[in-house]
Amino acid sequence: MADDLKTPLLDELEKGPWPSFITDIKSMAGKNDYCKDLLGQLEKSYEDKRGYWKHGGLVGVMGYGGGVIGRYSALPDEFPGVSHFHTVRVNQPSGWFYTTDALREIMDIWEEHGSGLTNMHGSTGDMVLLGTRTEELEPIFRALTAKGWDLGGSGSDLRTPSCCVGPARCEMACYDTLAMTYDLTKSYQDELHRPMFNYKYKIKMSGCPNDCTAAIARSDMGIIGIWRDDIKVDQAAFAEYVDSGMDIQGAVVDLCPTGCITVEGKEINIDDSDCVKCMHCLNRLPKALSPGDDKGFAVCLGAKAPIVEGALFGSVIIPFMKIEDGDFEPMHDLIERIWEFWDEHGTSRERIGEFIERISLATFLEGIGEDPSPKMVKAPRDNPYIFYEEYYEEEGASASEE
Amino acid sequence: MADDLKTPLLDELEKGPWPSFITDIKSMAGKNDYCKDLLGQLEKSYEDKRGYWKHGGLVGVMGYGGGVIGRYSALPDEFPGVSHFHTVRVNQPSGWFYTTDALREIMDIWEEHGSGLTNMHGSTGDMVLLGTRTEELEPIFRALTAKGWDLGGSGSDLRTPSCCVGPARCEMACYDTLAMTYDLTKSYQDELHRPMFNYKYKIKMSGCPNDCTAAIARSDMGIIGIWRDDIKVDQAAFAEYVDSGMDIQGAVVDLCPTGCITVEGKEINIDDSDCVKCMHCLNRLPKALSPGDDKGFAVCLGAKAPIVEGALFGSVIIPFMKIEDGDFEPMHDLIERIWEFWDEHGTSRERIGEFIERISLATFLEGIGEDPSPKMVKAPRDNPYIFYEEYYEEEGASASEE
Amino acid sequence: MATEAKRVTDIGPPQYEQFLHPIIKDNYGKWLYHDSIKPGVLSHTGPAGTIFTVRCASPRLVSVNFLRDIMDLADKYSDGYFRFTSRNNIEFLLAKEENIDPLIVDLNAMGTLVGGTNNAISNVVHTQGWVHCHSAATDASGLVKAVMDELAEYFTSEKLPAKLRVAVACCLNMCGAVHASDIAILGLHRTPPRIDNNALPNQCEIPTTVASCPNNAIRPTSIEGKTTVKVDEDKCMYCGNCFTVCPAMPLADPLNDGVSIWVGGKISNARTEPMFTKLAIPYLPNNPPRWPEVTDAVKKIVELYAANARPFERVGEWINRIGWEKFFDMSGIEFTKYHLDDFRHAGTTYRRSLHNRY
Amino acid sequence: MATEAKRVTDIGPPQYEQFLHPIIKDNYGKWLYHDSIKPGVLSHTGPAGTIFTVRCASPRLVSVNFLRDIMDLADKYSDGYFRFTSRNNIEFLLAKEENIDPLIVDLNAMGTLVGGTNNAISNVVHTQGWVHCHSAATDASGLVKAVMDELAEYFTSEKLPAKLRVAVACCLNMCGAVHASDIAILGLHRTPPRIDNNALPNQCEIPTTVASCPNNAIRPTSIEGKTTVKVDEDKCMYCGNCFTVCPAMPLADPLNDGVSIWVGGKISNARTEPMFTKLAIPYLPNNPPRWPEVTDAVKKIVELYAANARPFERVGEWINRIGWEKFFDMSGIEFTKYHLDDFRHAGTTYRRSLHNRY
Ligand code: SRM
Ligand code: SRM
Ligand code: SRM
Ligand code: SRM
Ligand code: SF4
Ligand code: SF4
Ligand code: SF4
Ligand code: SF4
Ligand code: SF4
Ligand code: SF4
Ligand code: SF4
Ligand code: SF4
Repeated sequence: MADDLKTPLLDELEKGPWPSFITDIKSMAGKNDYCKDLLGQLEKSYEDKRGYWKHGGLVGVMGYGGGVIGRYSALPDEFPGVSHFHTVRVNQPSGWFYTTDALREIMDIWEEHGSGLTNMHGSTGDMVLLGTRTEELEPIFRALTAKGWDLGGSGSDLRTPSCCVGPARCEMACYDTLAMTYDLTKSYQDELHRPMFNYKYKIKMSGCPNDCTAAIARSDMGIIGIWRDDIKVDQAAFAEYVDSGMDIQGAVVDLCPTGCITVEGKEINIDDSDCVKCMHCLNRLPKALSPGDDKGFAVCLGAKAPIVEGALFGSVIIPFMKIEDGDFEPMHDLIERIWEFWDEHGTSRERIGEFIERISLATFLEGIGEDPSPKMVKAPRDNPYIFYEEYYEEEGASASEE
Repeated sequence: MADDLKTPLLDELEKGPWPSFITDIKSMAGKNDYCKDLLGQLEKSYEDKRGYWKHGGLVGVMGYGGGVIGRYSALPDEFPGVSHFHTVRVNQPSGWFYTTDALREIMDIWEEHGSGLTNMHGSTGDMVLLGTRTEELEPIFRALTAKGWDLGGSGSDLRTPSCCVGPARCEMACYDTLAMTYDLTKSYQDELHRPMFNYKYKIKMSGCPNDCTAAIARSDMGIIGIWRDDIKVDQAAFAEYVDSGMDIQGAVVDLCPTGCITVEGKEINIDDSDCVKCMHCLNRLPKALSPGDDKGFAVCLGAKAPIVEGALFGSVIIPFMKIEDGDFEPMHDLIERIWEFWDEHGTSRERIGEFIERISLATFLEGIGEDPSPKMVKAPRDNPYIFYEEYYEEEGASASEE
Repeated sequence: MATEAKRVTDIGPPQYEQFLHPIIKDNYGKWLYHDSIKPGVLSHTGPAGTIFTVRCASPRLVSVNFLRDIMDLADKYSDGYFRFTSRNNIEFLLAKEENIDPLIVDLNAMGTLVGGTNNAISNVVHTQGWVHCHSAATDASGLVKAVMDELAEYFTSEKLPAKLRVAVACCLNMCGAVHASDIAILGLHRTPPRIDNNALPNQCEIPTTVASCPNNAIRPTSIEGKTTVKVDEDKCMYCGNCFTVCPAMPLADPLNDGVSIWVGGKISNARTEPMFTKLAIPYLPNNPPRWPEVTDAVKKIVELYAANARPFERVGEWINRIGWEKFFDMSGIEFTKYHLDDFRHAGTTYRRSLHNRY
Repeated sequence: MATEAKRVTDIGPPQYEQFLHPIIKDNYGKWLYHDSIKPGVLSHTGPAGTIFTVRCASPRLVSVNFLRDIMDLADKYSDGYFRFTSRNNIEFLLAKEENIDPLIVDLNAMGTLVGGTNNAISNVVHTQGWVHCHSAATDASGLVKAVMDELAEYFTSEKLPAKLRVAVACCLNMCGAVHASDIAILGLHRTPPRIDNNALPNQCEIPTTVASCPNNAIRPTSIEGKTTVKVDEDKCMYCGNCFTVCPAMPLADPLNDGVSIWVGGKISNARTEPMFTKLAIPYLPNNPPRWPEVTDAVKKIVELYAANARPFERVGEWINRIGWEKFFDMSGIEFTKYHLDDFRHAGTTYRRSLHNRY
């Protein structure tokens, strides 16, 4: 019961305008021991300035290698309610769209079988059900699948792909992020549920270079919308922005990174051959400007947090590609070429970004069968340490390849 | 004799508007065998597309370890005139200023004792006397010193320092590059002439950030003029530029990297707190703008060509310093702290730039006793791999340093 | 209980279309433009009409109680449709403009805030902390609460020069966005792992453990005949990667664990390319429950930025314009040797030009 | 012959003041401004008057004959005072403006050119080549002559958008400015060293030789009882550093040695920070005496730049503005796998954003 629970430190976190997770956990503390003892252990952490969780063990549901993070209290005698406190990662729907009907069903399952605490959502994108016992895992799984839900990823596998709201509520979307997310998740269920990669592999989809899912920073494979032709301009709508008194020069023209916008009177002109699709002018003038007609996406590989070799942003591997007539085959083909090559030549716990850096971009491109392009680099090499592969043989003057 | 010498390939290099080194060498080919056989061997190189020089041996003058580059023909029987073809590096005067009287004396010595060919000057800055025999080295040395000239550096020693024309003919000079060059060269004769460093150490002095000696790219220690206060403005002279019809906006204002220049009518205003001393506006408007009064220099360490770890530009180690009342002591003190630390902790054939990268800038600064400053970096670290040295002991709450 | 035969696997997530509001379905891929109505409220218009979005804050660590309250409001105001954002806010998708204000009143009554759009501080991307992770050097949810209480006004208004993204992570694994946020709060250990030589030989694979160290600080060794590892303490920078692969190498140290502050990262391609977050303050003590040193430091940076940046200039863009020397000057933050990079590409961070402000 | 006692050492260079023209001495450190009179001619003015500078080209590899001709002109026109520049041009320092034109006439008659100032191509910083160095993969002086014959009009005029600095080096040691020039021509070997196993054990120190390789391609080995080295040919990128420390590892290979072209480096801090030169053309054949493929390639780049860059935009600044994809498009130079960096900091060159031109 919450009554006999004293949490003077945590209580301090009930003050202030921001919604309080403590108040919320407390609202559950009367309902189950998970929450009561979580508060107790957390209060102790606040006192002692350290966590009291043990390293996770291998727990999960039958036939799956991922989707559950095992967690045990280091003080199970003191806080038996959290002696087991495993996380269940549930694969969210594309774009994190829900109906109340659907989510209520999950809440009911979770209240019955776990702490009733969640993360909506985890940083990778999953719905995170936070805190349950080993013996509850299989029942939860069965209840979820019965309602049409499945687990997400964990360990060295494909992680739950996620995407921005894209075409569902955004005029900037250059491809259907929700459909792509759904297709890839469905197509790679085995890779998602059964860790057999060198390390984790995250896919994030953003509909345009605003990158509202942080794909360039947080996904091994970022699929980011882009267009190749000219920005579409509605000059009448632009004139309205001018009439509204907006500081077009300061807020738009001066901030274009390539200086390719000029305004004459109430007319805007963009030198599209110089535009780097940064989005800034479209963001400021959404009624007047929109992405062109030749839309698709770029694929950036290798983003990750700093462990081990330092943080990386994704780097452009496919400068442009598009899905035509709903045919995801070319995308599957690309992904499989990448996985196959990484699988064969990568080492354990080596993210794909580290792998590419280790073997070099040129070797990687050769490995997956793609041609080099200046769009893949900031600039060509500045060191003269070139491995030439074509050379002349003693005999004649014709170049041969090793 | 030049008569019996057939050089059809080299002859092609006598055509065209640019002055021809071949014509010049030919003018000597009648005078000595060095030049005749040099042409012969070079013609053969042009035919065969390869050089015919052997790796240099250890040759030099008594008591000196540097200043001579030994060179032997790989085809001494065919081209005996260049069987020995050593280079003598003669320390040039500050700023490469000469009088005809002085240089004629050297020409006479060189014509007597060597090929009569020179490089005016070598890339490091020396006067290069190109091609002589081992037995001529000591006589050349004696003849040169008798006229007040001495050798430059080679091998793992201080190389001949060099400097831009600076205060001798440039209104941009922020310190006396010629005096500094002379002082350092005279002060470190031993280091210049007797290799005992880990590797070569080049010093170049430029009077301002235009860097007309390429100090930032080609010297282990670049001493580059800079000022700390405001750019001096002569508004009347500026008005004349405006009146002259010059495109001030396009050629000056728009090209300032920090956008800190504004022009109103015929008046120029510079927000000096934002100016990064790039020199562009001063270069364009030398009559109106000049460096401030608080002039001195920054010291940048570590520039080098790509061997072994890749090319480096120098990096700022001393953001600002000045010579006061002709007292070079502080500069000597700095140089000696640097050499001492590099000497103790650097490895063989490790340039100072590579050394700093290996041990880290923080360690280097500690080693030479300088404080870190944000002026030394483009940006602070972006990785969280910090070696903390202050930590709390079990007992109390006071920080202690290891 | 269901029989084995009925157990289904690998069904994947439910198809998303069933969760889309009819207006969204009709405008899908055909949206024309959006408008900002007020802080936290957007409208998106397409050929099939307009949908209104009301965005409210969520602590992310939420219970079924909280979510049911949210869902009650969704039923009341948005036909039962709602979504979560990539920064863990909640968005109600309204067909009727007149529902906006009553919904906001109810949300405020529930104890949450409406905002986070446009030039605001949005929700804080964060991690598990002492609530769930064994690796945590600090708490995450508590830090977020403490910091956002101070910054709430920047969530409910759009008065900043640009979007400002804050992230919190409880250890160097940085589960989230610390490496690319305008302001990031990063928990860190500051002393090397203590090795449990009894447990290690059973719990850990020696080669994996040795390989896990980014700085080659771990070497195999033998103690009383058992193979274990030792750590070269001069080389260890407390990253915790060894602990991830080897539970017998814990790093928690209440006295020395703490928090660092990072600034100037960004993700979008708008104007400038994505940027990594850079070190501002190497160490602040863990001072729960409200981490006053941390909230202070963050608030000062936000206010400095708010007062000095130009319109649409993100924190990193602002600092790049004024220069890091000025950022340290203006913020009063001390520049120390810890700010000088010493990892893999450290040399690429050295200032290799004369471009400096004096 | 002098006796031992009279041998002097360590006297250093002569004091420079004795070589300064009186006007220079009087204006020393007090110069007010300079003016450009015409290509190759500058004036500098200070309180003590004006000095006129006439700059002429020099092949740098010059004989006493050439220098004596120059000195005769210096005596005739500039009171015997003259200097060399950091790019090996010769500068006459004239007190009298009326001497400018006669001097130019005499210089032209001598076979040299006046120019190299302001927005011109100045002299080519270069190296020894087949004239003196054992390491050379190409000639230097010959390349310079061939290239500058093509570009002479850009030396004698100031019609380029900005200064354009060309450098030539005959091997990867890059004695000069190849790594930071607007356009650089770099001789290179393209096959691994051939090891002379007989000579090696005597001529080379094994540990130094092994350590010299930037790519760890060299390993000690033993052949017929003698310790020598072997080269992992897959790892060797022909840098020649092993040859520098070990003469028994020559790289010269007439069939494969050749020339590469690099663009976009700069040294000054004007406007932008110093930049490294980047690879444009990985390989062109050695085709003496006039290297037509090389002169062609360089001329095309110069002309493309001249036609497209904006005023005061250096080559690298121009390319950065238009983007490398456009540079390759416009120049018709093929972009290959060789352009992709694979050395130490290769990862920092990858395009880690969506900023691209399509
Ligand atoms: C739950 C979650 C944080 C959260 O509060 O949301 C999380 C939690 C953990 N992460 Fe993470 N990571 C989570 C998203 C991330 C992200 C962000 C993302 O995916 O966008 C990152 C940074 C991006 C990346 O992948 O690099 C991230 C980078 C890491 C790393 C460092 C990996 C690296 O290569 O640098 C580790 C360490 C590891 O893999 O061993 C890690 C490891 C962990 C472990 C499993 C701890 C461990 O040492 O094994 C954490 C379990 C905590 C717990 O007890 O529940 N987590 N982790 C996120 C997953 C929820 C979900 O499925 O939606
Ligand atoms: C003569 C000169 C080239 C010229 O034609 O002007 C020259 C010639 C040689 N250089 Fe150099 N270097 C010369 C200036 C440079 C410069 C430019 C500079 O000093 O501004 C550089 C690039 C900057 C730098 O120092 O990094 C330079 C970088 C090298 C390197 C590569 C060093 C590195 O760390 O990357 C080597 C190789 C070595 O040190 O073993 C080298 C080695 C050599 C050797 C000694 C060859 C060798 O393998 O030992 C060459 C002798 C050639 C000969 O036969 O005469 N030379 N060398 C220059 C010296 C003349 C003088 O004293 O004035
Ligand atoms: C709802 C959401 C997508 C989703 O699927 O959940 C979203 C939605 C929109 N984003 Fe975003 N962004 C969302 C996360 C992001 C992220 C990711 C993140 O923060 O982790 C970014 C990258 C942040 C960064 O750069 O560090 C992001 C960078 C942008 C930008 C670029 C801002 C800039 O100038 O740098 C824009 C354009 C703008 O606002 O001018 C943008 C614009 C928009 C627009 C206006 C797009 C549109 O036309 O509808 C949407 C409303 C913006 C608003 O809130 O002001 N969105 N947006 C995410 C809301 C998160 C939240 O709750 O606050
Ligand atoms: C004579 C010399 C110094 C010396 O001690 O020898 C010199 C002299 C002057 N330089 Fe320089 N520079 C000299 C080598 C350099 C170098 C070094 C190099 O080329 O190796 C550089 C760096 C080049 C680079 O960035 O790659 C250099 C970058 C500049 C600049 C910056 C140009 C830019 O916009 O990037 C200026 C300013 C300008 O011209 O606007 C400058 C300006 C000047 C001025 C105008 C300075 C003055 O007020 O007198 C002098 C005449 C310039 C001219 O020739 O147009 N000087 N100047 C050198 C002549 C070399 C030659 O024969 O051509
Ligand atoms: S990434 Fe682009 S398409 Fe997706 S929500 Fe953001 S602005 Fe819209
Ligand atoms: S998208 Fe960016 S680069 Fe392109 S025109 Fe607009 S502001 Fe300029
Ligand atoms: S570096 Fe500066 S001071 Fe020296 S010559 Fe060039 S412009 Fe003048
Ligand atoms: S020196 Fe450069 S940064 Fe300073 S005001 Fe002039 S142009 Fe701008
Ligand atoms: S950041 Fe570290 S402590 Fe926090 S959840 Fe991730 S792994 Fe755990
Ligand atoms: S904490 Fe990190 S640096 Fe220290 S020993 Fe472990 S893995 Fe190595
Ligand atoms: S660049 Fe190479 S070949 Fe040319 S002089 Fe220097 S060391 Fe010799
Ligand atoms: S040429 Fe260079 S890369 Fe090749 S073996 Fe020698 S040192 Fe190594």
